[in-house]
Amino acid sequence: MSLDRTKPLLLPLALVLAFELWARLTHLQSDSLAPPSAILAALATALADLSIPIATRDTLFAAFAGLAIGSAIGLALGIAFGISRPLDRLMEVTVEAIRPIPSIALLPIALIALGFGYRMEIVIVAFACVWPMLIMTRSAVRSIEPRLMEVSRALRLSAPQRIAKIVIPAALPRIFVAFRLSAGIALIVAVTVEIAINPIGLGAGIMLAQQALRADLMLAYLVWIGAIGYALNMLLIAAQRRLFGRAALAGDNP
Amino acid sequence: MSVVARLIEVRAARRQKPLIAFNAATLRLGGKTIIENLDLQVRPGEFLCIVGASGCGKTTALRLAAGLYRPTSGAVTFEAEPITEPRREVAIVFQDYGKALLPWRTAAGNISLALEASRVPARERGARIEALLRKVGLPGHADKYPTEMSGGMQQRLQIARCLAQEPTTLLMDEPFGALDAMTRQGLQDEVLSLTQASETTVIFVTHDLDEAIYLGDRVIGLLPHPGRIGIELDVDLPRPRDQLATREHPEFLRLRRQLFDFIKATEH
Amino acid sequence: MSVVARLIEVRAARRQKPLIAFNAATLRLGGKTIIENLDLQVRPGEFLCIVGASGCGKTTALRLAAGLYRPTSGAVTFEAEPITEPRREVAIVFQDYGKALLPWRTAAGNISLALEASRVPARERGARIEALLRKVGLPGHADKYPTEMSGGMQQRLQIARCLAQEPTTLLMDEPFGALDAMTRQGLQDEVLSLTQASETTVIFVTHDLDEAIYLGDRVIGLLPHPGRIGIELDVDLPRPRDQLATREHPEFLRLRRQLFDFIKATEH
Amino acid sequence: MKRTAILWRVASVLVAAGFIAAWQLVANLKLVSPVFLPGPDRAWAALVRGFSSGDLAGKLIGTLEHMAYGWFAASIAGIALGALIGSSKTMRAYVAPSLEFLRPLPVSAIIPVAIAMLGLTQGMALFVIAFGAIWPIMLATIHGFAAVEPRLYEVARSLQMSRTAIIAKIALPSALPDILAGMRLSLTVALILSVVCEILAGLDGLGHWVLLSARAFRSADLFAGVILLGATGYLTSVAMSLVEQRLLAWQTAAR
Amino acid sequence: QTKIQIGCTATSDCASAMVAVDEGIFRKHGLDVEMTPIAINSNIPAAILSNSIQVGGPTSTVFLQAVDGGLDLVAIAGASVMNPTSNTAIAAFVRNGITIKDPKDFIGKKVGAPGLNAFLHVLFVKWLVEKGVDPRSVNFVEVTFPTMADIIKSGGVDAVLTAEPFVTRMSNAGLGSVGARYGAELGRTDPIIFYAASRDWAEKNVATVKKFREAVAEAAAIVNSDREKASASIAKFTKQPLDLVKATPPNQSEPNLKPQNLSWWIEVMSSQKMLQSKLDTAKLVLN
Ligand SMILES: Nc1ncnc2c1ncn2[C@@H]1O[C@H](COP(=O)(O)OP(=O)(O)OP(=O)(O)O)[C@@H](O)[C@H]1O
Ligand SMILES: Nc1ncnc2c1ncn2[C@@H]1O[C@H](COP(=O)(O)OP(=O)(O)OP(=O)(O)O)[C@@H](O)[C@H]1O
Ligand SMILES: [Mg+2]
Ligand SMILES: [Mg+2]
Repeated sequence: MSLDRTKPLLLPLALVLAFELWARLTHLQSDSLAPPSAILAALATALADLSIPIATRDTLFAAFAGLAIGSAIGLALGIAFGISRPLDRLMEVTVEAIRPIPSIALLPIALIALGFGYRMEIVIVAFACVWPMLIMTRSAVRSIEPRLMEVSRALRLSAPQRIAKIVIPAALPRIFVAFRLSAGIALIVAVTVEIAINPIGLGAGIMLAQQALRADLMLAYLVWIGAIGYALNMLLIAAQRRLFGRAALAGDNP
Repeated sequence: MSVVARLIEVRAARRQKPLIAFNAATLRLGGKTIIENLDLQVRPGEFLCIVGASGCGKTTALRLAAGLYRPTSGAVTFEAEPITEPRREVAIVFQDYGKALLPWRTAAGNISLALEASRVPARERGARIEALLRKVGLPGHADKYPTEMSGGMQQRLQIARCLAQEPTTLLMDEPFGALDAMTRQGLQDEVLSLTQASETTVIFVTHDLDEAIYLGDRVIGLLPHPGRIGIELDVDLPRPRDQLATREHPEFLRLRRQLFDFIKATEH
Repeated sequence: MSVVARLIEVRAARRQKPLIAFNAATLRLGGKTIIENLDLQVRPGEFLCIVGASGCGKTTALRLAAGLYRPTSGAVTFEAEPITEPRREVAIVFQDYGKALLPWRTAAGNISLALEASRVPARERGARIEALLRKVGLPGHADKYPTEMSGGMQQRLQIARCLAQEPTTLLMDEPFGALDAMTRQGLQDEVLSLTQASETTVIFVTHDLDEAIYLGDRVIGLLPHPGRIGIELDVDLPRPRDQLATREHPEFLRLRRQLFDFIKATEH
Repeated sequence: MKRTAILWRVASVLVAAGFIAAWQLVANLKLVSPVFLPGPDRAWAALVRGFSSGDLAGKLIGTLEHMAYGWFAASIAGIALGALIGSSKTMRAYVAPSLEFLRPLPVSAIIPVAIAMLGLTQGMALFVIAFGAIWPIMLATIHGFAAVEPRLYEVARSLQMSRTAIIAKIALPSALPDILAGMRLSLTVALILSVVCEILAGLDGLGHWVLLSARAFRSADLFAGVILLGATGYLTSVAMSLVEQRLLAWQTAAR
Repeated sequence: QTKIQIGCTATSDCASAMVAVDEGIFRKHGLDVEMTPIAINSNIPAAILSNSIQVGGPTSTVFLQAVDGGLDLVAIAGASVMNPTSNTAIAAFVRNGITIKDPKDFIGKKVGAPGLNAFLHVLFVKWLVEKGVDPRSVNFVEVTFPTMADIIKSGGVDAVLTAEPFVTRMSNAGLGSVGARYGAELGRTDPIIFYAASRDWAEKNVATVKKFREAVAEAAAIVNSDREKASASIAKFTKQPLDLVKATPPNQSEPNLKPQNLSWWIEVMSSQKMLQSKLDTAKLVLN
C-alpha cells in the first residue's frame, strides 16, 4: 500500500533531484530557471503571505465559471451534432473555421468589449472549452452501440428521454474524458489570459514575477498550477466514481 | 396465378384488413438486394412465424415491419399507413440480446426503461418490474447487471422489457435461441397465453421448426438470396396448445415434415 | 461411495490421464457461489457435452476450463498443470458471438487474426481463410463486416476463427444457438468429422439435448445454485454418427428421455 | 453518394456565408468600434493586399510548418504514451501522475523555461507545440484502451497474442474513433499553439503577423490573419474527415 | 474623491504616478487612484477604451500607432523622457564571439528586440539609418527581457537591444559585451512614455485631468530628486527586488508635454513606414 502511494512520486522526485544537482554543479545563472530548492522557498513564502492563495481563488473562479458555461454549450452542441447528421453537416464549415481561432489573437477585442476582470476571462475560457466538449461528445455519441439507439427508437422515447436515458449514460465515460480535458484547458486558458492581459490571478502573478526577474517565484507559480491541475483531476475522477458509479466507469477501469 | 384469382385474393385481404402489410417490399443494403418483392399480410391478432436458413433475411424482414429499415421500393404499412418509425405499441425483441440491454442499468433498471418511456408513475414501477421478472423466470435477479447474467438470462430480460411496453404487436427475433428446452417451453406457453388473452399480433422469427408450428397460426418459410417467401403453411391445430398433446398431433407432424423438406431443399 | 470404490475410481482416472481436470473447483463471483466443488475429468480426445437449465453455470464452467476465470478454491488443470491463462492450443467459441468479433475487420480479417496469432505466413492465409469460410458455409462473404452479417453468419464466423487456430482442444459455448436446423446439422457433422479425425478434445455447452447426445461421448447435466454435476451419462452410440440413424437408435431415445427428465426436475 | 456529399458541403458553406453576412451587418451597424472589428469586406481587402505583397504567404507557410511538425510529434508521442499507460499497470503507477501534473501548465508560461533549456530554436517551438497538443490524443488513447469490449481481450488472450499484437490488433483499432477525435482536437490545438508560440517567442509565422497588426492597431490585417487561420483549420479538418472516413469505414457499415 | 485607475507596465517610466500614490499626493489633490499593472504596453490603448483604466502610460510608439489606427486617444501629461542618463542605459548587447566595431557590422546579424516596432527597436533602426546602414539587412526577432540572458548565452541571437539593469547583469555574467550605445549616440530628449486617456473621458473630466497634472508634476519633482523614494515606489509597484531597482536610476520624469514633443517620433515612425496617416500633433495632446 505504502509503495503504491510512493510510486507516482518516484519519477518527479528523481527529475527534481537531477535538476537540483545540475543547477548546483553548473552554478546556474538564468532569469527564467532556478534550482528546485529556491523554487520551493519562493513557493512557501508566497503561500504564507497569501498572495498565491488569493490569486488561486481568482483564477479558479474564472476557470470554473468558464468551464461550466463552455462545457454546457459544448455538450449540448456535441449531442445535437452527434444525433443529427444534417445539423452536423450544415454547421461543419462554420464550426471548423471558428474552432482554430486562437483567443489570444482576439484578446484586444475581448478587452475592449468587456474590459479587465472576470467577465472577459470567463468568456474566453468558455470559448476555449466549447470545442473539446463538442468534438469528443459528438464522436462519443456517434459510437454508441447502434442497437441501443434502436431500442430507444422502438420504445418511442421522447428526445429528452432518449438523451437522458440512452445517449448521455452510454457516452458518459467519454464525456468525462472530454470534461477532464476541458478542465485542464480552462485552467491553461485562464492563466494565459491573465499572463497576457488580465491583471488578476495566478497568471498575473507569473507575469509580475517574470518582469521582476524572479525566476524562482515564477517557477513556484508554475509548480503550484501543476499541483492545482493535478488535484483538480483527482477530484474529477473521484467525483466521477462517486456520482455515476458503474455508469461512468463502464470499461474505464482495467 | 390468374388475374381473377389474384383479384379475389386482393379482395379477401381487404376484407381482413391486415394490421401489418408488406406490399412488394424490396430492400437493398450495401449494394445487395436483401429482400425482394415481399408481399405479406399479417392480420390483427395473428401469430405469424417466420423460418428460413441462416442469412436468408428473417431479421431484415422483421426490421422492415418494425420501421427500423425503410423499403427501397414497395411499402410496409401498419394499419394501412406506411411505417416510417417504430411505434410504441409495437415491441421488438432483438436477436443480439447482449447488445440491446443497457449495460449501466440493472435488470430492474432495464425493464424500468420501458415503463419510463410509457410514463408509468415511479411508485407503480416496482411491483410491475417484480411481476415481469417472475413471468420470465428471473425473480430475485432484479439487482444484477446484464454482464452478471448468463446468456439465457439476458435474453429473458429483454423479453421482460418488451412485455413491459404492453405492446399490441410483438416482433420477436429468435427470442428463445439461448434457452434450454424446459425454460423455453415455459416461455413459449407464457407468450402464447399472454398474446391470446390480449389478442396481441405477433411476428416470431425462429430457426426451430417445432417451435414455429407449436406457436403459430401461420408459418412462412423464406428463401435466401434475395429473401422471398418460399412456403406458407396455415397451422390448423387446436388452441389452447399443449406441449405434449399438440406436439403429438398428426397435423403437427405433417407440417413439421413439410417444413423440414422445405428447409432442406433451400440449403445448397 | 465407499472408500474402496473411490480409490478404484481415482486409479482409473490416473490411468486415463485426464487432459482437463476440475478438482473440487469452486468459483465465487460478486459474493455468490456460482460453481461449487466441481469434480470433472475430461480425457484426451473425448467429446464432452454439458447441458443444464439457463443460468446454471455452464458458461462459467467453460470459462474455468479456458483459464478465463481462476477457481476461488480447488483447481482446474490442463495436462496436470493448473491453468492460469488461456493456451493457444485451446480454442474458445463464445456464447455472445456478436461481441467476440472485431467489428473493424471483415470476415476474412477476423479469421486472419487467429492465423496471424499463430504466425502463419501472409501468403498462406488467403487460401486457408477461403477454405475455412467454405467449411462453415460462408463462401463469398469474406469481405463483409460482422455488422453486415446475420446472427447465424456471425456465429459461424466465430467458429471458423476458432478452427483457424487448429486447436487440440475446443471449448464451445452454444455455438449453434442461432442456426436453423439444417445449417446446424451440417455444422454438427462438420465439427464431428474434424474432431474425430484429429482427436481433438471438445467441451461443448448446449441447451439442445438431442445435439448433446448426438455429438457427445459423455453428457453432463449441471444443477443450478450453485452449479454442480447432477447427472452424468456415457453415450454408447456407434461412431461415425448419422443424422437419421443415430437419432432413431433406441439408446439415443433412452438417453434423451433420461436427460429430459433430469432437466425437467431441475426447473422450479 | 458522391453528389449528396457535395451538396451537403455546399449547404454548409452557405450557412457559413450566412454567418459572414451577419458579421458584415454587425460591422456596418458599428455595434463594435470599426477600429477593433472591421467588416469582412475590409478584412478581405487586407488579405488580398497581404498576399499580393508576398508577406502573408510566407507567414502562412511558417505557421503550417510549425503546426504540422508539432502535431505530428504530438500524435506519435501521444499515441505511444497513451498506449503504454493504457495497457500497463506499471506505467500507470509511475508515469501517469507526473503527466497529470504537467497537463495544466500553460504554454505561455512554459515558453520562457523552454527557451532557457532549448534556446530560441525551431526545436523549442516543436517541443512547446507538441507539449500542448499531446493531451487530447493521450487522454483519448488511454480511454479508448480502457473501453475495449472485454470479450475482445479474452479473444486475444485465448489466441495467446503478444502484448504488442494485442495493442496493434485489438486495442488500437478499437480505440481508433477516440484517438481520431483526439487528433482532430490536437490539430486545432497545434494550430493555436503555433500562433501563440510565434507571438510569444517571436518566431516567423501568422502569429507574428497577427501580433504586429494588433500592435499597430491595423485590425483589418489582424482579421486577414484570423481568416487564414480559420481557413487553415477548416481545410485540415476536411483532410482529417477524409482520413476518418477511410479508417472508420466499418463504423459506417454498421449504420 | 474622484476614483481613477491608472495602468502602467512594470517599468520606472510611470514613477511619477507611483510616487504620487505612495506619498499621498493624489489623495491630497482629491483623487483616489488605483494602479493596475499591465503586462504588455500595447494592451494599454484597448484597456483605456474599455474604460478598465481611465489613464494609461503607453510608449510613444504604441500611442502613435493606436491613434494612427483610429483610436481616439489623447495625451494628458508627460511621464518620462529620454535624457543622457537613460540614453546611456540603452545598449545593443552582443554575445561572446561577436565583435561590433562599426554599425555596418550589424549587417547580417540576428538581433533580438524586446518588441518589434516598439521603443528600443524603433530607436535602433533610426540609429542604423543615421549611420547609413539599411535596417533590412539586419535580421530582427523578438526576445523578451527575462529570456535575453539565456538566449544570448545559448547563441540563439547575436545581439539584443536592451537597457539597464540587464546590460550590467549580462556583462557581469560574462555573456558578452556592449556592441553599441545607440541611445547615447542618438542623444535625444523626446518623451518615452506619457499619460494618455480617451478623448471622450478627458474632455468630460477636465477638472480631474487638471488635478492629475498637478499631482504628477509634484511627484515628478520627487522622482527626479529623491532616488530613495522613487526606487521604493517602483519596487513596490513592479514587485522587483529593491536592490535591483536601486541599481539603475529611474528614467527622468517630465510632467510637461507639448505637442511638438511628439513630432520627432512621428517623423521617425513615418520614415519607418509604421504610420499610414498624417497625424496632427496639435490634436494629440490635450491642452
Ligand atoms: N447492414 C447490412 N449491410 C449489408 N448486408 C446486410 C446487412 N444486414 C444484413 N445483411 C445481409 O442480409 C442477409 C440477411 O440477413 P438477416 O440478418 O436478415 O438474416 P437472418 O435470416 O436473420 O439470418 P439468421 O438466422 O442467421 O439471423 C445476409 O446475407 C446479410 O449478410
Ligand atoms: N460476472 C458475474 N458476476 C456475478 N454473477 C455472475 C457473473 N457471471 C455469471 N454470473 C451468475 O452465474 C450464474 C451462472 O451463469 P452462466 O453464464 O454460467 O450460466 P449458463 O449456464 O451459461 O446459462 P445460459 O444457458 O443462460 O447461458 C448465473 O446465475 C449468473 O447470474
Ligand atoms: Mg437473424
Ligand atoms: Mg451461458
